[in-house]
Amino acid sequence: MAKAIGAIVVDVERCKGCQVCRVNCPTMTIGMAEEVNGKGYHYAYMENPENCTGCTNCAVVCPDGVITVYRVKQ
Amino acid sequence: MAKAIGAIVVDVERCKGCQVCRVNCPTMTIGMAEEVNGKGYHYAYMENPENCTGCTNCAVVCPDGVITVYRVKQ
Amino acid sequence: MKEIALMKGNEAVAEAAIRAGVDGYFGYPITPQSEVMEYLMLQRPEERTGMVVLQAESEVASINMVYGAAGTGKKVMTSSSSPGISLMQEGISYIAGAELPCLIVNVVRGGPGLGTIQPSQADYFQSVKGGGHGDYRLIVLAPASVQEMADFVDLGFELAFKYRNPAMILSDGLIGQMMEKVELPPQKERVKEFDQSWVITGKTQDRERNIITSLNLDPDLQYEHNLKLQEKYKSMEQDVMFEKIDCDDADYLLVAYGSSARICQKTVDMARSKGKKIGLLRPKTLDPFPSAELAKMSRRVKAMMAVELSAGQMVEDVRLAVNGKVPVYHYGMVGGKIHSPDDVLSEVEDKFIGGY
Amino acid sequence: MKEIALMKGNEAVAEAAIRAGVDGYFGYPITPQSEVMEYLMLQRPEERTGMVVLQAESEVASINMVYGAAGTGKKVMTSSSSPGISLMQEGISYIAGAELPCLIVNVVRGGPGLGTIQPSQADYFQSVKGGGHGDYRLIVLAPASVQEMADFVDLGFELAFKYRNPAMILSDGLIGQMMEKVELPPQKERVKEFDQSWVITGKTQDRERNIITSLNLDPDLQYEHNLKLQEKYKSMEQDVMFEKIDCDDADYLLVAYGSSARICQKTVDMARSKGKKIGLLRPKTLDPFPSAELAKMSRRVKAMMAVELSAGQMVEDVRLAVNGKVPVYHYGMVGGKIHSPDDVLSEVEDKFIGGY
Amino acid sequence: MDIKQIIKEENQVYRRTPLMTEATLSYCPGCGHGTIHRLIMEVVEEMGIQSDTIGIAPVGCAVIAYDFMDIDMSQAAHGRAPALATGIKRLWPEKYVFTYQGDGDLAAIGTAETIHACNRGENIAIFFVNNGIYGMTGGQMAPTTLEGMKSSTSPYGRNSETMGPPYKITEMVAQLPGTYYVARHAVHKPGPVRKAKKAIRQAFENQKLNKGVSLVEFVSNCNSGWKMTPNDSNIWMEENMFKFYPMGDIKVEGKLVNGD
Amino acid sequence: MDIKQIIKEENQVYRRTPLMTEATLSYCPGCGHGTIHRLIMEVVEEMGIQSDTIGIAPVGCAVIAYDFMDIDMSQAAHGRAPALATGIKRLWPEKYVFTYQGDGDLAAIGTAETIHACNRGENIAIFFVNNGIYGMTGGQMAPTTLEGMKSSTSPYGRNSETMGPPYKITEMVAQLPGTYYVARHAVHKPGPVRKAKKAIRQAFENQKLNKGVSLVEFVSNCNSGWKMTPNDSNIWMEENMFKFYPMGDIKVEGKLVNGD
Amino acid sequence: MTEEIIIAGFGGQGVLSMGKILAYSGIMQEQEVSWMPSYGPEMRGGTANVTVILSDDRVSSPVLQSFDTAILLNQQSMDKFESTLKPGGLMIYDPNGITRHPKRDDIRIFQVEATAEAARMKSPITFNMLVLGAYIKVNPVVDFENVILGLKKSLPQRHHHLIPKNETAISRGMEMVHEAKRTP
Amino acid sequence: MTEEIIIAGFGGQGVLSMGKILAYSGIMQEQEVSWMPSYGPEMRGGTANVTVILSDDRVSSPVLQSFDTAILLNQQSMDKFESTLKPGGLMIYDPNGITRHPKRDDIRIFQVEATAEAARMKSPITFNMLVLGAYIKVNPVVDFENVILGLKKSLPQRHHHLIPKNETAISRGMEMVHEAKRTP
Ligand SMILES: Cc1ncc(C[n+]2csc(CCOP(=O)(O)OP(=O)(O)O)c2C)c(N)n1
Ligand SMILES: Cc1ncc(C[n+]2csc(CCOP(=O)(O)OP(=O)(O)O)c2C)c(N)n1
Ligand code: SF4
Ligand code: SF4
Ligand code: SF4
Ligand code: SF4
Repeated sequence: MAKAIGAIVVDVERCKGCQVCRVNCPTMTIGMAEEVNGKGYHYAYMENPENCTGCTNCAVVCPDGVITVYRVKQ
Repeated sequence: MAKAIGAIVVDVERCKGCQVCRVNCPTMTIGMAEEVNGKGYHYAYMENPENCTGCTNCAVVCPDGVITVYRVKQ
Repeated sequence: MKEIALMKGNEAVAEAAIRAGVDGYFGYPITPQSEVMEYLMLQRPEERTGMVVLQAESEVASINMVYGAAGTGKKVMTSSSSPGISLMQEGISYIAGAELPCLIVNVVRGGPGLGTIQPSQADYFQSVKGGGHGDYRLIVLAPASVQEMADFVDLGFELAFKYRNPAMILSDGLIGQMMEKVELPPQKERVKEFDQSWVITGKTQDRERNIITSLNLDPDLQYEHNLKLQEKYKSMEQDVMFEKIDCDDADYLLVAYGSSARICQKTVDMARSKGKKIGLLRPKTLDPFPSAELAKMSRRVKAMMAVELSAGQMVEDVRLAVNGKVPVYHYGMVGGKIHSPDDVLSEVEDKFIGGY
Repeated sequence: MKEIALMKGNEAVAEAAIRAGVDGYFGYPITPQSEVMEYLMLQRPEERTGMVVLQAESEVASINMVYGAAGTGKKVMTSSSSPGISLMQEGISYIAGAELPCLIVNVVRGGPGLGTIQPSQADYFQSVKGGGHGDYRLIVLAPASVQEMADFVDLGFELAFKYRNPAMILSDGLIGQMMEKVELPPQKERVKEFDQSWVITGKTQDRERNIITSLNLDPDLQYEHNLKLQEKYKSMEQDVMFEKIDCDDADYLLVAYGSSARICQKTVDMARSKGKKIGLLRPKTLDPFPSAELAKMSRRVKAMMAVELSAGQMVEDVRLAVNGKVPVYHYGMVGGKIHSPDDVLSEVEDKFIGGY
Repeated sequence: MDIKQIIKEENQVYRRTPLMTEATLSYCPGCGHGTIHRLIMEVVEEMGIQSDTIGIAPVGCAVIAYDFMDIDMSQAAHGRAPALATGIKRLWPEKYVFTYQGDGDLAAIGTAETIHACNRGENIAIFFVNNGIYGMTGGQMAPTTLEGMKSSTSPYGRNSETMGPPYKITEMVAQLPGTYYVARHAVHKPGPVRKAKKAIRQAFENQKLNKGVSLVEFVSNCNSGWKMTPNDSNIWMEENMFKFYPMGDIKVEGKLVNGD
Repeated sequence: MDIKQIIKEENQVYRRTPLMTEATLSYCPGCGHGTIHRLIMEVVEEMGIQSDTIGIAPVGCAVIAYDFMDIDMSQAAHGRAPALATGIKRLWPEKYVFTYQGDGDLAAIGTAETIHACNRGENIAIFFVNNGIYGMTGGQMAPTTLEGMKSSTSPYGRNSETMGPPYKITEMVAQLPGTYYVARHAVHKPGPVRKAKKAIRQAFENQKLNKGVSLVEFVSNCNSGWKMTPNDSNIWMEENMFKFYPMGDIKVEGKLVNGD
Repeated sequence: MTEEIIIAGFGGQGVLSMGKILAYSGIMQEQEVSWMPSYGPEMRGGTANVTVILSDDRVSSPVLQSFDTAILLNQQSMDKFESTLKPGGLMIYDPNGITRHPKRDDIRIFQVEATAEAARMKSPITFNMLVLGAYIKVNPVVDFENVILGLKKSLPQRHHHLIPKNETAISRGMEMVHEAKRTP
Repeated sequence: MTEEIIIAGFGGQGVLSMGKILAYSGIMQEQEVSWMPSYGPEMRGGTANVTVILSDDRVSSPVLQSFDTAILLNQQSMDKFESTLKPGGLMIYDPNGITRHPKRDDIRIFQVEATAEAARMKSPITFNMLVLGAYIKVNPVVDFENVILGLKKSLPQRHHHLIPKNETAISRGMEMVHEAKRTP
């Protein structure tokens, strides 16, 4: 099991649940929440946080720019 | 001296004296009249009628389509 | 048997066009009227009647496609909304100048500029005073229901051909987007015979060539041409159309067309139920305008109020008709907002107060 | 020292533009106003003042170049003639909606359509009632001499910036093509400082970003915006301008602008020399229109006559101003023909006959 | 031989086609517009299609082409001839429809209509007279004006830096799948005239195939705008215009002609 | 490692550029418009040119782009953005000026303005979002709609015979001497996004050289118009749109890139 | 008889088509009808509403400021339209997602738990039919049979297989609707 | 003093520039002036005319129906404008190419053989200056010196070397002009 060196923060209220980040995450970190946000969207979240490498792929493809990415330098 | 086998008729009143026919006649048949027509143009005429071969070159380039060409079949 | 449907105004225009035997529609998408072309495309009109429907590259192109095609004597039309209609002004002036029949549908939205897509009646001036250059006039029809959206297609063509003049249906987003019950007209055949006195379908031996043009380099000819146009415009007055609602005993008169007329109709009901003698005159033709009728009414009523979704456009024609005989007020909303029957009622009570 | 020149009206516009410190001219050739751009190009304005002059691919492009450039706070203008101005109607509506200052010169020719290139005043409605869509208004100036063609350039920009509204010089082929003595204004510096409250010159740290738009998807905002526009238009009335010639003791009044006013001036002289008390009111601004002054005059004169090179357009505004107080006649020529002072005189004698 | 014996009905080898009307052409002396008009009418005559031909006159010097061609015609708004032609041809697919347009008309204000009619592959003929200038309005710069060439709006010569370089719209539309035949010709000399006529014929014949637009460009003179005598303008044209606008077929039977 | 230890200011490797405003984007979920907006703003941020940048918003879904980009902007009339940009850039040659346009805007109604701005070589950047449809007005056919593709005005699929084939305006303007840089990109995956951003940067950098138009086309999705989920639309796009609109540089430093 | 109805909710809830079925039902019983939607891009992901009028006489204004019935399907709609009901008017709403319940005591208020029921039925698309059923139960302006006829008319042929399902949902809605308990 | 003049002839005869020089001459002596040409494509190879007004007061209408002076340089102009002269007015014309001479007896009529003289001088471009000379001789509304000043003003710098030649032509025209013999 991978050791997380990255993490994302999703601006939940701005997420539109389009899932573009999810399919573009190379480590399958992202899942969609069961619950909906204020606009009725199932928002993205780190389903498998341990996988995240902080590669920023999800953030750069997010059309709404709602993902912030962190990575620890090793 | 050439023997005329062709001839042209210029519709004098419609001729605009542009001289395009004159320079395109391969046999230098055409000259421009001293006199002017009703619109004030020095019209084209057969200056050297004996040269005309009836090749129609003058007529096809005349922008105002004022030349009729005749040629005797030999 | 009557054919009844529930349709949007825009769809009614499209269905009526097919049934009127229209030969060609050329248009470009714009809200709130894109349903016209969408409905047509869905109907495969080339199979239903052989009608041609083409999406042009712009409104400038569509009106000029109409201009070209109208010269052949066929029934052709376009539709658009305010900004698109502005782009057509040069073409419309040409078509009027060349005296060609055609139909232009304007489903007005709020302006100026890109504005809003909500309903408005602020293109009245453009339609009846000539948004294009020169002294021309259109035939302008103002439908107040989905039924009239359908009916005025045929009527528009009839008048357009009668006068060889472009006709316009001046509607708005409200009438275009709402659905109502509509009785559909029967299918007409597309016309196969053309009046060879003016159409360009190819010069045959038995006639002189025909020319469609709005140009006269000789100002004397252009002058004559304009005089002829003015006479024609005058003669169009015989086809003025309007509806009078509760006018017979009215002390006060509302004047409104299209969606505003619908709203005022309710205001009249409300006022009457309060015992106030209000009537409504609804022009169905804005050009020709029912000036004579208004002049007549001005001898009987105490005041008039023009109600329109604009800052005050038709009101000028009401004032010109009345010529100072009675006060003429204006009430209107601007920029895509719509007045409710209650809004109009309180304005009526405010302005016509002296009467009650 | 006064700088005097003999110039065509079109050239005067161009020279005045350079001297007014105009930053950009965008245009497309059309008779009878092509001299404007030709004169500019010949003057190498990029060397004289740094002014940019660009021949666009069409009138649609020119008005939109003006729209873009006007948003930066610079002084920009275009010129054209009737068909070209019709093509600009969408752009003009946008510019008005976005509240941008700019100058549009229309050297009117006879319409409708391609019409003729001879002078006409049949674009009055288009200019003052809005040829484009929506409830907007232009500032419309009507020069009656080559001097005013020059003077109104600067005046037009002054008013355009005062109200952040497009201004139009409504001239015609007669004023554009004739030469007269003109006193040229001194050279103004091109403006280097811009009102950062609205211009788009790049968002700096010390201010919020600026946005130029005519769009409000929210109808409430568009409503507010329109109300604001209407208030602005009302406030423009303070800048109404007109000239009164022989009005003090006049029994009858001619109302005419631009070239028609010049013609009427001679008619007044001719009538006066026959002992007839005719006066002339010449609007210099058509929008705002001198309605208040006409209303005032209507209490004193016996009748009025609007004289214009059209089938009757400005006459409606005269009638609206007078509101039935006195008869208002119309006399005009259509389609590019020009009435002579004698023509007007005989019409005056015919219509005002009761008075003499 | 005596001239009187030559000038006889039976010896006539060339006469103006009766499809040109009696009206005197409004063009300046030596202007190529007249020749192009006549060639089009000769083709219509030879094909016997007068009763099925509809022409569109532009805004430009040829604005009253309908006064000279004895066929049904419509005048168009500036630049919009391809839109008019589209409207007509769509409703009358069996007719021959052509536009006649100048360079200002076709390549400036009418760019969108030209390109989209070509892209849609309207089954029409476009005759495009490129004289490098706006003739009608008094010699202003056109999109096709050569670099350095003087006009009334480029009085010091066209400066490509500020005014853009000349625009070869013909080569551009040839790239579109909707064009079937694209060629460039001239009418200043007998040889070119004869070739130009063949191209016009081709453009009409192609309409029977229903395969898209046929566009023939004519590089022509505008002696008034260029301020030259007709013959000087033709020489200048050969030496300058032809270099930038080379003669010949550009696309034939829907295929681009490569090389030269 | 504990997430809390990762999520710290100093470890931040990606955040939305502050040049994107706080306003929620008006685009549908998964629409590429948002990504393209953000990339443009990232470039403006990185180049530090906010105070010298002027953008033009089109008529189309991006009509209120000015609500999202924290720069001075003007909204344009439909199709006329290149004309507005010309007007601005001519008067402010030292500023960075860009247009943002959809395919209906740029390649239908705006064809003439696009081509002539490109031909004149205006020193501007044009960002062209090709989603094969009119998004804003409800999914009508665009000039770029693929053959057979359904839209609300081609409900049975685009028929090239009657509606014309899809129009590759980008390749066309690349032929004009006035374009300096022309490229086609996409933003549906991280790799393409990074390339697309480089192209945007290039387009801005080029304005320093004063050598003409830089046009970057983005082939993008319109899941609402196409009636697909965002990810399905991206797959459909790769499989269909990219075939007809291939990715990559088309013209670099004023020279056409040949081959593929 | 004239019945003036506003139906409002989220874009995806089938508000417009519910209004359309209602209008068609009116036509089936020879009434005059009008259906006036909110339209435009502000609807994208936002709210949608439609005014439906059923009348025995010609319909005058399609634009209204006050209504006989309000069918409200989210909080925004509740906030916007509660006050527009005429005194004595009828409100029907789905309590799902509603945090601020109606306050007026001069109207009749009914609830239908359509969201929950649609989820239970695993058929989210029948949501609006549940609501429609609730309405025609409380106010039978249109007969059940005419609603079914209206439904048929408004569905394209290829969707006619869905009619039984919708019919069931309408009936279910008629059963479920109940007067709202007043919170004092 | 107000002098209203029509000058008319062929396009190439320098009608417009003659009018312009006249107008400039008026300015040189502090007068108000107007110059109103016919314009447009109908001029191509056709006729041209210009109305010039010189006045001590503001010029009112630039468009006139009758004139104090008519300078007519071809037959068409003669046909068109003879009748527009005010009684007592002045006509100057070049008899070259004129087949129908003026008939009116309530005006003063002068001739100047300018075409012939210009040909003699081998200087066709001075044609209009000969005519101008004739006019200012018969009606000295503008002084000779002011005409020369006007000429300078209206010619671009690069053509100033032509001024002496033009001056000579004006003087020659002044000498040549003579009253027309009436044909009874
Ligand atoms: C909308 C509009 N803009 C401008 C004009 C003026 N105009 C008439 S002809 C013309 C250009 C003619 O040039 P071209 O098309 O090259 O034809 P040519 O005269 O050279 O044969 C222009 C700009 C017009 N009539 N309408
Ligand atoms: C003159 C004019 N015509 C039509 C419209 C309507 N309209 C708005 S956006 C649009 C097309 C949008 O499509 P596109 O440019 O491809 O951008 P997208 O919405 O797909 O991003 C149209 C036709 C308009 N506003 N103005
Ligand atoms: S080419 Fe024709 S018009 Fe020209 S000179 Fe010869 S005959 Fe006359
Ligand atoms: S027919 Fe031939 S030879 Fe005779 S004049 Fe004409 S060009 Fe010359
Ligand atoms: S202006 Fe030029 S194009 Fe026009 S007729 Fe004269 S020479 Fe021909
Ligand atoms: S309609 Fe299409 S282009 Fe517009 S925002 Fe939605 S997905 Fe994007």
